[in-house]
Amino acid sequence: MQRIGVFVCHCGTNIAGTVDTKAVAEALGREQCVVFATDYTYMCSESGQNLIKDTIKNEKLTGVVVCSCSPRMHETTFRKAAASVGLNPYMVEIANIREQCSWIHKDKVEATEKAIILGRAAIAKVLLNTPLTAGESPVVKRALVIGGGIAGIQTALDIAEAGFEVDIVEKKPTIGGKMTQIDKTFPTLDCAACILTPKMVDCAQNEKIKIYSYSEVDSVSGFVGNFTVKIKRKARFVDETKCTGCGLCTEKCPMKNVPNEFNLGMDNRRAIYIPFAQAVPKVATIDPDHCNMLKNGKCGVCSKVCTAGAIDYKQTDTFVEEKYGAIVVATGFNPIDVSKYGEYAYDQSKDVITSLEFERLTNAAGPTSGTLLRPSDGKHPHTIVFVQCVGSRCTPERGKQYCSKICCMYTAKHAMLTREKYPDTEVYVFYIDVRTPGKNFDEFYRRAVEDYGVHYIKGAVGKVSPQADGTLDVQASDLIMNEQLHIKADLVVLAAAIEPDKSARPLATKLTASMDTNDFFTEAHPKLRPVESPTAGIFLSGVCQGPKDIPETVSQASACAAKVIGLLVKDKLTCNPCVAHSNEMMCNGCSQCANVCPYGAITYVEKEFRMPDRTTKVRRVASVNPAVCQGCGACTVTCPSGAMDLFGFSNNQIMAEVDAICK
Amino acid sequence: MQMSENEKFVPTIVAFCCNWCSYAGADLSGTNRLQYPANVKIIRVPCSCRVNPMFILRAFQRGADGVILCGCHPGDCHYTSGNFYARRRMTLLFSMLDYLGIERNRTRVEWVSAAEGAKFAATMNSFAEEITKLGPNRRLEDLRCKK
Amino acid sequence: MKYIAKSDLNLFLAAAAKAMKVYVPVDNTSGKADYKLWSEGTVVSGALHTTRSAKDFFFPQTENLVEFKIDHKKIDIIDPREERENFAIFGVRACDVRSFDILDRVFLSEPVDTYYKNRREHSLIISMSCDHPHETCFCSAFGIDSSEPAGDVVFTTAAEGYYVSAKTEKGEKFLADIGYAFEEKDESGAEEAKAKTKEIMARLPLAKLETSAFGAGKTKEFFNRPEWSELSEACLGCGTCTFVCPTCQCYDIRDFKTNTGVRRFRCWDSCMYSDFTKMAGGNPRLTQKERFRQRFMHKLVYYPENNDGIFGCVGCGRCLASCPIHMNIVKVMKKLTEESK
Amino acid sequence: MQEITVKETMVKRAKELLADGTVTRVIGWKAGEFAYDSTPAVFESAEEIDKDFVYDGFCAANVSKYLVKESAKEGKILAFLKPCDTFSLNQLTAEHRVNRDNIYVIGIPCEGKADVNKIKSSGIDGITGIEEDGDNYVVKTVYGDSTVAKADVTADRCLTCKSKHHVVYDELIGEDGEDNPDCGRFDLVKKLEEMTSEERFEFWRGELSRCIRCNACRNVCPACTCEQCVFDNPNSGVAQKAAADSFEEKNFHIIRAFHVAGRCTDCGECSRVCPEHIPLHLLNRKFIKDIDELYGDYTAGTDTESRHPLTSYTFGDAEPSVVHERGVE
Repeated sequence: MQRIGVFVCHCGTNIAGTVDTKAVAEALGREQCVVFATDYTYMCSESGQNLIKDTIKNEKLTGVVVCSCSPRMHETTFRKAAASVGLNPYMVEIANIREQCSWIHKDKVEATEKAIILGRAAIAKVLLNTPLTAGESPVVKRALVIGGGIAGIQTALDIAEAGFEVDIVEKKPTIGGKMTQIDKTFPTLDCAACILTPKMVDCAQNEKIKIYSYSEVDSVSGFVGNFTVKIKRKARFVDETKCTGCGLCTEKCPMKNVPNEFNLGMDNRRAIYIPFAQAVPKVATIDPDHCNMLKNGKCGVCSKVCTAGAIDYKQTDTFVEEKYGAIVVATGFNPIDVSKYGEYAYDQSKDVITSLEFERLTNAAGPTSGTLLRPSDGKHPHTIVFVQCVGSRCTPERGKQYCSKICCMYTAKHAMLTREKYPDTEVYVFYIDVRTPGKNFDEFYRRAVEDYGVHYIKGAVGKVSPQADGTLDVQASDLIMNEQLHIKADLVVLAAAIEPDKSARPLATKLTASMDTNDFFTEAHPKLRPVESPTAGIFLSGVCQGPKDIPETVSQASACAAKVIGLLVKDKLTCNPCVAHSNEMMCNGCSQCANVCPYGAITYVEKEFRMPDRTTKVRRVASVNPAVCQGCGACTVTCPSGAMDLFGFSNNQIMAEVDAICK
Repeated sequence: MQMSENEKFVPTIVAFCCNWCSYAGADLSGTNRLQYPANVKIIRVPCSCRVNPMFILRAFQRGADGVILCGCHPGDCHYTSGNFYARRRMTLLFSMLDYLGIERNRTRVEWVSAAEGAKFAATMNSFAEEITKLGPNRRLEDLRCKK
Repeated sequence: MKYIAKSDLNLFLAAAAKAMKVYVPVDNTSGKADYKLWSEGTVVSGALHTTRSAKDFFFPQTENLVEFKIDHKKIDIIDPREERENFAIFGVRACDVRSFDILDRVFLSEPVDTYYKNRREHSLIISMSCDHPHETCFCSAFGIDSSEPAGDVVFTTAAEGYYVSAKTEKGEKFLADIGYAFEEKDESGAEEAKAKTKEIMARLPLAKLETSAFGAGKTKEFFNRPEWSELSEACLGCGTCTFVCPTCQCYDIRDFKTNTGVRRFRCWDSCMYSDFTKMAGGNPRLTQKERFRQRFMHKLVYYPENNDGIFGCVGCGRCLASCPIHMNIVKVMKKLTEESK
Repeated sequence: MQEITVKETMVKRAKELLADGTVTRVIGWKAGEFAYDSTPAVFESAEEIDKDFVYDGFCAANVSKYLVKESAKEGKILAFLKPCDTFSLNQLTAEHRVNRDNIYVIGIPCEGKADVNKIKSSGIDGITGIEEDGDNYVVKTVYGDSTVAKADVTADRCLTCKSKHHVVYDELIGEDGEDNPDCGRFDLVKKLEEMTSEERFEFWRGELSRCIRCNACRNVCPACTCEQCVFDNPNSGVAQKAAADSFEEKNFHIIRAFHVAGRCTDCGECSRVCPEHIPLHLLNRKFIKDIDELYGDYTAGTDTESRHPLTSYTFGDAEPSVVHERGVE
């Protein structure tokens, strides 16, 4: 037989003003299993809590109901009080007779009546409560950062700074990401490499940070605080530990005509290469698709010239398995493929390029060593047309529905820099809107227009047609002048929309992290938890969560690091005990619950059961990982057999409340 | 259902509220002293997706005249997708009740955020009014549960 | 002999209805018949059977036994029984009339089931002979003559009307009380009708169904027969056969929590249900085979064993017509006696 | 005489597959007493097959549900599945309720099954035998013979058959059929939707009040394969053995339908087996119709991968208020 104690709070006059608390205590005192009921001015006060504690001890209470303010206010307070005298905190229930009774009703009779009913409901529920103990799981004090762009780098550095081990997994031979390919950064126009490469070097030198370049995440298991990740280290046929990065091999390699991805194929590299001068790690990599030695066993020049003896044609993919407490996703973005937009003639003319290609054309390390020359004939372009929103802000059929956010600003940058270096060049920018929210952004754009005389034209480019004389006829409409334009351009630059890296979707599946329809990772809460994935222990850094410019990316990267550090400093994680659990005897193993679980907390096991007739039967049953489950209850309703139930909000508890209320 | 002394019909109304948005919204309408009828009683659930159709039928069986489910606005669910599932389940359930000839207005779903205290009170007022108009639940009652 | 034209039937029922409530079979929307309270304008169904047998009148599917009123910590016990007034059931077929005897032997033997007794004593059975039996009928196998049903008052069906006779004092009194002016006709017509029915009965496909192999004392012989597995393999474990059966008498007792206390009621149970014999210590009948066997062993062996050799089946054929997978007592009997033939 | 030849092929293949050891058992139908009352049965030898195996216009039972039990046993079982049965099997496979590897499926053609109740309600009874004669059945009875057109006695569920296409099989007998989008299976649902709320209430009260809670509808349903049904589980809070109140009649059928919503393949077994002839499939079809209209056409069992509509969502789903806005009050 249970022994319930009921405590009715006056909250000064907040409750007592409209609710006859004495009457409530008396009425509830007559309920079954209630052995003690009283009212008091302030339940949450020191003495109020003592009253509860003493009664629990003296009356040997098995459950407590506090009729007071919202549980969102003092549930924890009263639970702590109960726990302090040895009553399981989850044997305490709150009846909200302030926010949801005394404060919203004027008639005292009515309000008192309602308070009694709310109290009954709480009693009915507490009678079905079961003592719950929050589970604990250890935290591996090591983080994994997937993606070595500026986002990943910043997050890794901040975590390492706090004294935790961090590993970076980067699928390219070097870290650095997109920012390495950018020439200058808006709105300050300082050189990207100059601000990025020091950070890359820091990563390499920080003994807390381990870089797995030219590697990919193969599989992920485990849960928050306790992930096991298998990392695939692709064979680069060069021993990282021996290679000094002298670069001799990359000069001697006879395979000269391999398109150089770093310069977006606008020049060539060798079959063995170091992506760029400041690469980290500065180690050569052999491109197996082009290396004659690997393809037909002929050549071997690089190994002959390598004094360090780092070349190893026999090298194969290897796998390392590491344990991590937290995983950061920083997979970044790519410009979309613009060749699908035939009207811009990207495939027809070398002089129609993307903005990223433009960056390379203006970069000292680029194919033209920084002088802006037309890819087709190497001449200086005198008229350049920039086209905005190529694939952004489109219908789903045509492209991306979202705004890529960075294009307006980098285009202003391109236009400005062009006019500065080559004043004799006419620059046109076709835009839908110019979006410049951000510190010093609009000023920057205004300078482009006012000081540098860039022609901003609100309108869309209808067609780009390559002409016999090598120029491009740009047909466009000026929406403000309301006229059709024909511009004889030498170069057309397309501000291609950006999209999440293709590796993100399969990665999300491995992490059981949710994604939106655009393949951007969804955050745990759009406003309040923007750098965490709903899947506990998975954090989001940079553009993988949504379009961002560099400053935003860096700030999010640091915010993300802060969250990771907050997790890693803990030795143990106490899990919310109000989680789902499945009754294996009733489970059908139908997988419906796993389908609706947003956290991937439900897995299935083939389990042997001893049947009543002494035979054994192997059945597929669901098992919930309490460390991952967040207790939403979606699974409990999806389960047709009712095998799935939720601690703290069980079917029977909720129905008991319903009964008590409808009585 | 209960009849007050002058035999004016006072419906019994059960409101299931998700802990993160609607229950907080209800608290806020309390903090702002926004009135709504005392015959509306709230049951706190972690998420709108925790509400099983059986709970709603149970409420009617036990004497409720109207049942309303409140959750976070679509897209704002604390658990990211819970209210999306709740939305489909309730749509189908309500449609079925209607199909069986049970007054469709006895059931409702509203999305109320933690900031919408006013909306919560307004919703409860309009719902209570609606149910009072409809009168006692006769078509989904269980005579054994009548006084 | 008393005679009434089919066209006058409603006049008789009207007269009867003055004396007591009269229940008659009435066609429902699904083309089947149920018993309904007769009132002016009610059309009596021509169907051979009602889907649910007449046992409902004495042993309803659910029935309140006692109620506990709980007021906070105070509990009152309330007996829901009220004295029942007399009522008549019209058009009961010979098989169903026999089923009442079978139920009586269970419910009226000590300790007497007062709920059942109460209803039984207030009832008047107006039976009706069959003139158009179905292929599923096999009452004759259990020595029932569908042309001569038992009952308080018997309606013998002829082409144009019914020959009416009272079989019991209760019946005599009833006919006298309602004072309906029947026509007078000589027996011959009745005898003709009976003969005709007997002749059809003999031609029914199940007329020759053999029961001699079964009965008291046959437990050992049949209990462990291998055929049970094959017979029961398709059984869905639903309760259809038991619930349409006029002689099945098993029930469960359950509590229902009302808003004011607890209502203890009984409701039909089925030995085909997996939880039928579930006890604290487990369940002795673990597979459908055992449950299935139980049902037929009860009808064909156990019941006769405890009731002077009378079988627990009346051959009404309801289960043959309604089993979802068409497994039934006839198939069971034939299978179990196949070899011995 | 198409059915006969089909039956012969079935018998032939069954024996061959037993002989070459592909399967150890065969599930099909076994002849009954009156030509219309065949029973699902498992055959283990050619002899048993010769003795009792039958396939005709009255073999209506959907045997897919038996495969839950049968496919868990040692050795492979041969299952003869009608088009509608294949949907059920797929759904069971999707939910891991059957072991597909233990099942050899032969898809068999179905021209629509006869409903003996239709024959009987046409005044014919005392049936001693039924013979096929082209488009007719010749019914022999103790009261003389009579002829009925097959079309007139085809089961209602077959008159609105959604598909004669087999969605899963290892081999087929005869030509595979096609989906029939214009089967008009929602016509009755529409009719009910067009009634007033009161009319609908009266209609369903009339139907559901006849329910005797025999659980035939649940136990025959290939989607109802729960280890323990909530209505049988004393701890579920909703357990009940009989409808002790009109509420429980509705409650049972609403929950039964809801639990299979999105998973019901519309095989129509529930209505076929109801001893009270309650049109239970109209409840399931209401859910199917709503799902099709609100979330896009979806037929459970079409494949074994896709998530059913109640375990998925889109941001722009209809709000529950659509229920209040549409139809007549």
